[in-house]
Amino acid sequence: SEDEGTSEAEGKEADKVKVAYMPNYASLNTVVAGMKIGAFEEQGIEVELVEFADGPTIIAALESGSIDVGYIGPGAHVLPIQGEAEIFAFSQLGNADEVIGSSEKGVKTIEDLKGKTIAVATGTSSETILDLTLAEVGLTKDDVTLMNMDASAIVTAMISGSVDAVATWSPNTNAIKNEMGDDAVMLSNNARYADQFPSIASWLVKPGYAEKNEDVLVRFTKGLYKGMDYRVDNLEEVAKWVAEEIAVDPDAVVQQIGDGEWITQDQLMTMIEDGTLEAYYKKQQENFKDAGRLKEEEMRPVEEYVLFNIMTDAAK
Amino acid sequence: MAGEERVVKLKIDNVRKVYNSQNGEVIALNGVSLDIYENEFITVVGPSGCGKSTLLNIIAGLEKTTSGKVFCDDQEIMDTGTERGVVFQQYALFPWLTVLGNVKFGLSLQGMKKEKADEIAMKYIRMVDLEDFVNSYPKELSGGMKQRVAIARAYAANPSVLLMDEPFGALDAQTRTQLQEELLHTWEKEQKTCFFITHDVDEAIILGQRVIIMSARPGRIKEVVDINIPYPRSQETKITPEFLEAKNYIWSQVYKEYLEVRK
Amino acid sequence: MAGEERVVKLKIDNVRKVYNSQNGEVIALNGVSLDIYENEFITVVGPSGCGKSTLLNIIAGLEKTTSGKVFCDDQEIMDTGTERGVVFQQYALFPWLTVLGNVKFGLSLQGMKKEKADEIAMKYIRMVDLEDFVNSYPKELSGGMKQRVAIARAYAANPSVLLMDEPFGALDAQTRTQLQEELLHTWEKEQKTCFFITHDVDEAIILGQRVIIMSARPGRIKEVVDINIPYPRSQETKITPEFLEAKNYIWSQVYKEYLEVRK
Amino acid sequence: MKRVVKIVINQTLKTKNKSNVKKTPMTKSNWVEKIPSNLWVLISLVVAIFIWTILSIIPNTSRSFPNIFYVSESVVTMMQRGVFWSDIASSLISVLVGFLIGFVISLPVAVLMAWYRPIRFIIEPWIQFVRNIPPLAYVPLVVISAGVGRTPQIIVITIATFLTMSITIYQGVRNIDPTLIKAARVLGAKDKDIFLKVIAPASLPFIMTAIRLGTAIGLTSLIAAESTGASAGLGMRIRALNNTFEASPMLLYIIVIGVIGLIFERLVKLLERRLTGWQEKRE
Amino acid sequence: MKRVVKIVINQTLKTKNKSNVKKTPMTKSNWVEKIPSNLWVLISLVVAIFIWTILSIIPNTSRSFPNIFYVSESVVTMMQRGVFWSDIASSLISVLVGFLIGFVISLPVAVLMAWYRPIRFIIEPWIQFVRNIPPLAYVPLVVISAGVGRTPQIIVITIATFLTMSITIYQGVRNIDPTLIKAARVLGAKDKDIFLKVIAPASLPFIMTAIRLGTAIGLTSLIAAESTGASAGLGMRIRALNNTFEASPMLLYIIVIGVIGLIFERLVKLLERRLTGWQEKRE
Ligand SMILES: Nc1ncnc2c1ncn2[C@@H]1O[C@H](COP(=O)(O)OP(=O)(O)OP(=O)(O)O)[C@@H](O)[C@H]1O
Ligand SMILES: Nc1ncnc2c1ncn2[C@@H]1O[C@H](COP(=O)(O)OP(=O)(O)OP(=O)(O)O)[C@@H](O)[C@H]1O
Ligand SMILES: [Mg+2]
Ligand SMILES: [Mg+2]
Repeated sequence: SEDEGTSEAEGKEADKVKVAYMPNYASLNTVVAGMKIGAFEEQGIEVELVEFADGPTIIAALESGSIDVGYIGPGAHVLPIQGEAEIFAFSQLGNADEVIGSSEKGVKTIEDLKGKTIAVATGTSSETILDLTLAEVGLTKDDVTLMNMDASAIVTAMISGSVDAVATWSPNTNAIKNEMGDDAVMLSNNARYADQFPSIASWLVKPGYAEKNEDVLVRFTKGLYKGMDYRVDNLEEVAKWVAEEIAVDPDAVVQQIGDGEWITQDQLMTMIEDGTLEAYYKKQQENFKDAGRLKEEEMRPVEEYVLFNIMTDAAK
Repeated sequence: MAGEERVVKLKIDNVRKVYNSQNGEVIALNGVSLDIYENEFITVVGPSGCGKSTLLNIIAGLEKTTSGKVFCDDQEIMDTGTERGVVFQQYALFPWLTVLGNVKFGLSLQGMKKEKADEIAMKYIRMVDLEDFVNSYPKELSGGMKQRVAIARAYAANPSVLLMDEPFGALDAQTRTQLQEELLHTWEKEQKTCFFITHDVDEAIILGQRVIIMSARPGRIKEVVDINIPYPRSQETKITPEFLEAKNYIWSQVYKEYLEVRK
Repeated sequence: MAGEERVVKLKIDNVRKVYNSQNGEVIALNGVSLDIYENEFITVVGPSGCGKSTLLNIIAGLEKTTSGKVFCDDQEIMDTGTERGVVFQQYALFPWLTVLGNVKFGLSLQGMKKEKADEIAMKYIRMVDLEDFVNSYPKELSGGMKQRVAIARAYAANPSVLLMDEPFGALDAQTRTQLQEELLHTWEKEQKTCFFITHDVDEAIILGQRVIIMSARPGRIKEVVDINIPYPRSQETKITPEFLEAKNYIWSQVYKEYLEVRK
Repeated sequence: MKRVVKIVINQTLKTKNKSNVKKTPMTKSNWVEKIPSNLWVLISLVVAIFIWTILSIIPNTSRSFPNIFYVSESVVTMMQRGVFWSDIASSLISVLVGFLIGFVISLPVAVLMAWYRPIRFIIEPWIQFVRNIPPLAYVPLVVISAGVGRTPQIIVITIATFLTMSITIYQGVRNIDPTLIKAARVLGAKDKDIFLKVIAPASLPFIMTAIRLGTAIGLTSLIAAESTGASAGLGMRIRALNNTFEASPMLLYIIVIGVIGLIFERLVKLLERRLTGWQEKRE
Repeated sequence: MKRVVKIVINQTLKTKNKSNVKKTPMTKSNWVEKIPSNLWVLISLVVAIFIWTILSIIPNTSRSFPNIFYVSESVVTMMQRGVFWSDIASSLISVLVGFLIGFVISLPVAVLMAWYRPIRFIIEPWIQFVRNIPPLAYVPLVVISAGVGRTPQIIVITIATFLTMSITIYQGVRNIDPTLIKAARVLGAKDKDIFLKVIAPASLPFIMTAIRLGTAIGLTSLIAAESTGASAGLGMRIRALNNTFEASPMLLYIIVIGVIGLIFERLVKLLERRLTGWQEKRE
C-alpha cells in the first residue's frame, strides 16, 4: 500500500481498506454511497466492510491491526483523546439519541420524569442526553430509577409498559414510536443540547497508521467525500443500499434518515476553516472530563489527535 | 415339618400372564396352579425365561395376572403387602443407607418409633451376624454380607411369606453354602412360608420340602417333587443317597427342559 | 511332572518392596526368595494384604522392587515382556473389542499379519470352547465366559510363564470348578510355568504342585507345601485322603495367619 | 454334565441382557406404549405450534412471536436478501471448525491432566475459572489478539467448547480401569499403543458426552462469537435484525439455530450408537 | 471353620476398597507426588500472574490487560463509586435465586420425563431444542412477558439452568435401578415414599452434577440475564465498563465472576462429599 506520488493509481492493483461499521444508517451511508457510485474505485481503493456490534469491539479490532479504519460514535472518542487512536475524518453530528416518555404512564414533560423508571444503556451517548435532560429541570439520577439494559431490551420494555421512559437512540426510538404512536412523547434529543453536548461521530485509524499510509488515507477520504455529497441529495436511495448491505428491512433503515445532520464536503471545509469543528471536539473533551471519564492531565490540544490535514488534503 | 393338618397359605389359581412386547405377545405363564402351605419351604427350578420371576412378582403383588388369581390367606392379592417380603438376586440394598438404615427401612415406613425400629432392626442384624457393620454402607460390604443385609431387611418387616428370587446367584461358592445353612437355620427357628427360586439343583434340594420344576414356552409347572429328607439338613446331606437320588431325577428333568428351550 | 533335572524358570532373589503412602511406609514384601521351575504349577495363598499381588506384579514387570532382583530365564526382569502373560481377577477384557479382537490384541501389537493372527486367536478361542461367540462383545458374555476369553488371550500371546491373580475369584461355584478343570487340562497339554494366586485352599491344592503360603506384615513366604497328588487331577481328587490331609494342614497354617492379621 | 452347565451359563446371560430392556419400571397405561415414537414427535410439534399460535395472538407477546405464516414467509425474505444460506453456512463453519479445534486440543490436554499431577494441578483450576466467565466478556480480548473475521469467531467457540470438553474427557480418562492398561502392557503394548488402543477407545463414551456438550455450547456462544466482527452469520444477523425490530426473520433465525442443534444431537446419537455399542449399560 | 470363612469375606472386602484408592496408574516421578496440593495452587497462581504481566507489557494486548496493580486499584475505584459490593450482591442474588428456581422446577420435570413416556416425548425435544439457543436471543421475549428488574434476570437464569439440569437429572432418574423401587414397594412404600426415599436419594449423584453444571451456566448467562435491565450487577457493569472503555475495572469484574465460580465449585464438591459418600465409585 506504499505507492509513490500519483494519487490516481489507474491500472495498478487497488489498495484494500478494511472498514469497520455498525449495522445502521449513520455508520454506513457514506461508505455505501461511495462504493455504489464508484467513488472508491476511482481512487484505486477497494473497500472491504466488516460488521461489528459495538464501538468497543471496533476499537479492539483497530488496535490489533486487523481493520484499517473504523466508524465510532460519541462514546468511544475518549480513546483518541487518550492517544489510543487518531481521527482522520469527521462523520456527522448525531441526532439519534432521544429521551422518550410514555404519556400513558404520565410522562408528558421533562418534569414528569421525577420518580419514574427510565431504561438506558449505561455509558452510551443516550445516557449523557438523559443527564442533560434531567439537569434542565433540576433533577439528578438520584431522583429517578435507572434501569441499565441492552438496547434491544429497552424497546420491548417500553412497549410492554415495564418502564415509564427511555433514553436510547435510533432505530430503537423509531420502533418505539411505531408501536406506541401518540403515547410516545419525545422529551428531548441531541439537537436540543448541540452546543452543550455535540454527539460527534468520526472515522478512526490507529496511531501511526496515518503517517505510514497517508496517501491511501487521503484517497479513502476523497471517496468518503463523494459519498457524502451524493448522500445528501439521495437520502432514501442510500438507505435502501444500506439495507441491502446489512440484509435488513429497507423501511427500517429509511426511518433512520433523521439520525444525523448530514453535511457535504463544502460544509465540512467551512466548519474546519471557521473553527466550529475544533470547538466541537474541544467541547467533547470537557464533557468527558465532567463525566469523570477523562482526567485533567489527559486533556490535550485537538489537533494532536484530529488529523485536519487529511481532511483538507482530501478536499483538494 | 409335614404335619397332618396343613393350612394353605398361598393359593395360585390358574394364573396366566401375557406380556406385550414389540415382537408380539409373550406368554410368560399359562395355567399355573399351586397350593403352598403355611410354613412350607418351596424351591423352584426351571430354564431361564420359564416365568419363575414372573410368578414370584405376581405373588409379591409387583405384577398383575392376565387371568387367574392368587390368594394369600384367602385374600386376593391386588398389590404389594408387608406380609409378603421379597429378597432380590441383586441385593437391592439402598446404597445411601447404612446397614441399620436398610434393615429398618420398612419399619420406619410403618410409622414405628425410632427406638423400637432400631431395636427390632438390631435383632435381625445380629441374626445375620453383622453387628460389627451396623453403620457401614453397602459399598463397604462384600457380596455375601450384602445379601445377609437383604435377608435381615426382609425378616425385619416380619412377613409371613418370604419370596426369594435367586438370592444367592451372584455369590461365590463358600459364601453361598454358608448363607444356605444360615437360611435353613433361621427358617427352622422362625418358620415362614418360603418361595425360593434358584438355578442350582443342589440348592433346591438342600433347602426345599417340595421342588417345583417349571417348563418354558409357555411357562407351566411341569412337576412337583417332594424331598423327604428330614431337617435339620446341612452340607453333609449332600452325600446321602436320598439327596443323590433326588438330584439325579431333577437334573434329568431340568436337562430335558433345557434341551427343549434350545430347540 | 516332577522330573529329575529341573530348570529354574523364575528366580526371585531376596525381594523387598516398600510403598510410600500418606500414612507412611508400607512394607509389602520383605526378603522373599523362591525358585520356580520350568513347567511348574505354583499356587499362592495367604491373608489379604500379604503381598501376593505385589509379588505377581513384580514378576510381570508391572512394578519395580525396592531391593532384590527377579530373573526370568536368567535375565533380570526390568519391564513387562510377552513371555510372561497375566490373567487378572477382574477379567480386564477390552470392552470395545469382540472376543476375537481381545484374543488377538497382543498378536496384532507384535505386528503379526491379520490372517495369521486370526488363525492363532481362533485356535485358543476353540480351546476355551467359545467358537460360537467369536464376534460377541464382552458385555454379552457371562462372567465365566469372560474369564475364558482372558485365559485365551493370555495363551494366544504364547508366554512361557502364566501369572494368574485370583482369576476365578469372582465366579460362581459351578463355573469356577469347570474352569479349574479346563485350566488343568490345558496345562497338562501345553505345559507352561504357572503362578496362580487364590484365596481358596481347595483350588490351591487341586491345581498346584507346590502351594506357597505367605504371611503378612511384612509379606514373607511362610511355608512351601509340596502337593504329591499325581495328575490328571479332577474334582474327585477332592475326596482323596492326600487332598484332605493337605487341606487340613494348609487351612490350619492359613488360619493362623488370618488370626495374626486380625490382631 | 458339562453340557448342561454351559447351557445354564448361556441362559443366565440371556436373562442379563433382557433386564437391560425393561428400564422404566412404572409405566402402566398400555395404549400409551403403543404409540410409535414418530407420532410422538408429531404430537410434540403440534403442541408447540399451538402454543406458538396462542402467543402470536396475545397482544402482549404478539410482537415478538409473529405467527407461523409470517415466520415461514421470512425464509423467502431472507433468501431474497441473499443472506439466508450464507448466514447458515458461515455459522456452521465457525461452529464446526471451532468445535473441532476445541476437541482436538481438549483430547491431549485431558489425557495430560489425567496422567500428570503437576499439569492437572496447574491447568485444572484455570479451566474451572474461565469456564464460569461469560464468553461475551472475553470477546474484546480475543479481537485484540486475533483481529476480525473468521479467526476470532472460531477462537471464541474453540475456547468455550474446549473448556467444557477437556473437563469432561479428563474425567473419562481418570475413570479408565487401570487394569486395562496393565493388561495391554503385559501383552506388549508400548506407550503409543496404550494411548491409541486403550485410552482412546476406553474414554469414547465420555468423549461422546463431551461432543454433545461441545456442539451445544458452540451454538449458544454463537452470538458472542459473531460479535467479534463478521460479514455473515446467524448470531450476527440476529443482532442486526434485532436492531431493526424485524421479529419474524429474527424468530426464524432463532429456530434455525435450534434446528441445527437438534440435527447435531441426532448425529451424535448416531455416532454414539455406532462407536460405543460395546458399552455395558448400568445394571 | 465358619469363623475362617467369615474372615475371608472381610479380607476380600478390604482388597476391594483398597483398589479404589489407586486410581491413576501411571505417575512415576516421586518428588512430584510429594508436593502438597496447596503448593500447586500457589504455583498455578504464580504462573497465571506471570502470563498476565507479560500480556500487560506487550503493546497490542496491554490496553485490554492492564497490569495487576491497576486492576487491584480498581477495586478501590469501584468501591468509591459505591457499586462494587452491590454489584456482587445483586448478581449473586440473581444467579442463586434463578438457579434455585431452575433446580426446583427441573426436579419434578426430570422425574415426570423419566416416568411417563408421553411427557418425555413431548417435552424432551423442546428442551433439547431451546438448550442450543443463545440466551441473548430470548432476552427480548423475557422482557416482554416479565418486564424489567429482578424478575426477568431471574427468569433468564432459570431458563438456562433449568434446561441443562432437567436433562442431567432426567438421565439420572432413568438410570435408577428398578429393583430398588420394587424393593421399597414390597416393604410397604407408597408413591410418595418412593419419590422421597428412593428416587430422590438414588439420583443424588446426578443431581450433584446438575448443580455443578447449573451454577456454571447461571454465571455464564449473567451478561445476557442482566441485559434485561438491572440497576446493579456484575454482567451489567461489565457491559457498561466496556462501553466506557475502562479496562481495569472490567477485568476486575471478569475475575470476580471467575472467583465466584470457583467458590461455587468448591461448595458443590463439599456438598457432594457429604451427601454422596455412600456412592460406589466405578471398579
Ligand atoms: N416386562 C416384560 N415385558 C415383556 N416380556 C417379559 C417381561 N418380563 C418378562 N418377560 C418375558 O417373560 C418370560 C418369563 O420371564 P421371567 O423373568 O419370569 O423368567 P425366569 O424364569 O425368571 O428366567 P430367569 O431364570 O432367566 O430369571 C420371558 O420370556 C421374558 O422374556
Ligand atoms: N500402590 C500402593 N500404594 C501403597 N500401598 C500399596 C500399594 N499396593 C499395595 N499396597 C500395600 O501393599 C500390601 C500388599 O498388597 P497386595 O495387593 O500385594 O496384597 P495381596 O496379598 O494381593 O492382597 P489380596 O489378597 O487382598 O489381593 C498391602 O498392605 C497394600 O496396602
Ligand atoms: Mg428370573
Ligand atoms: Mg491381590
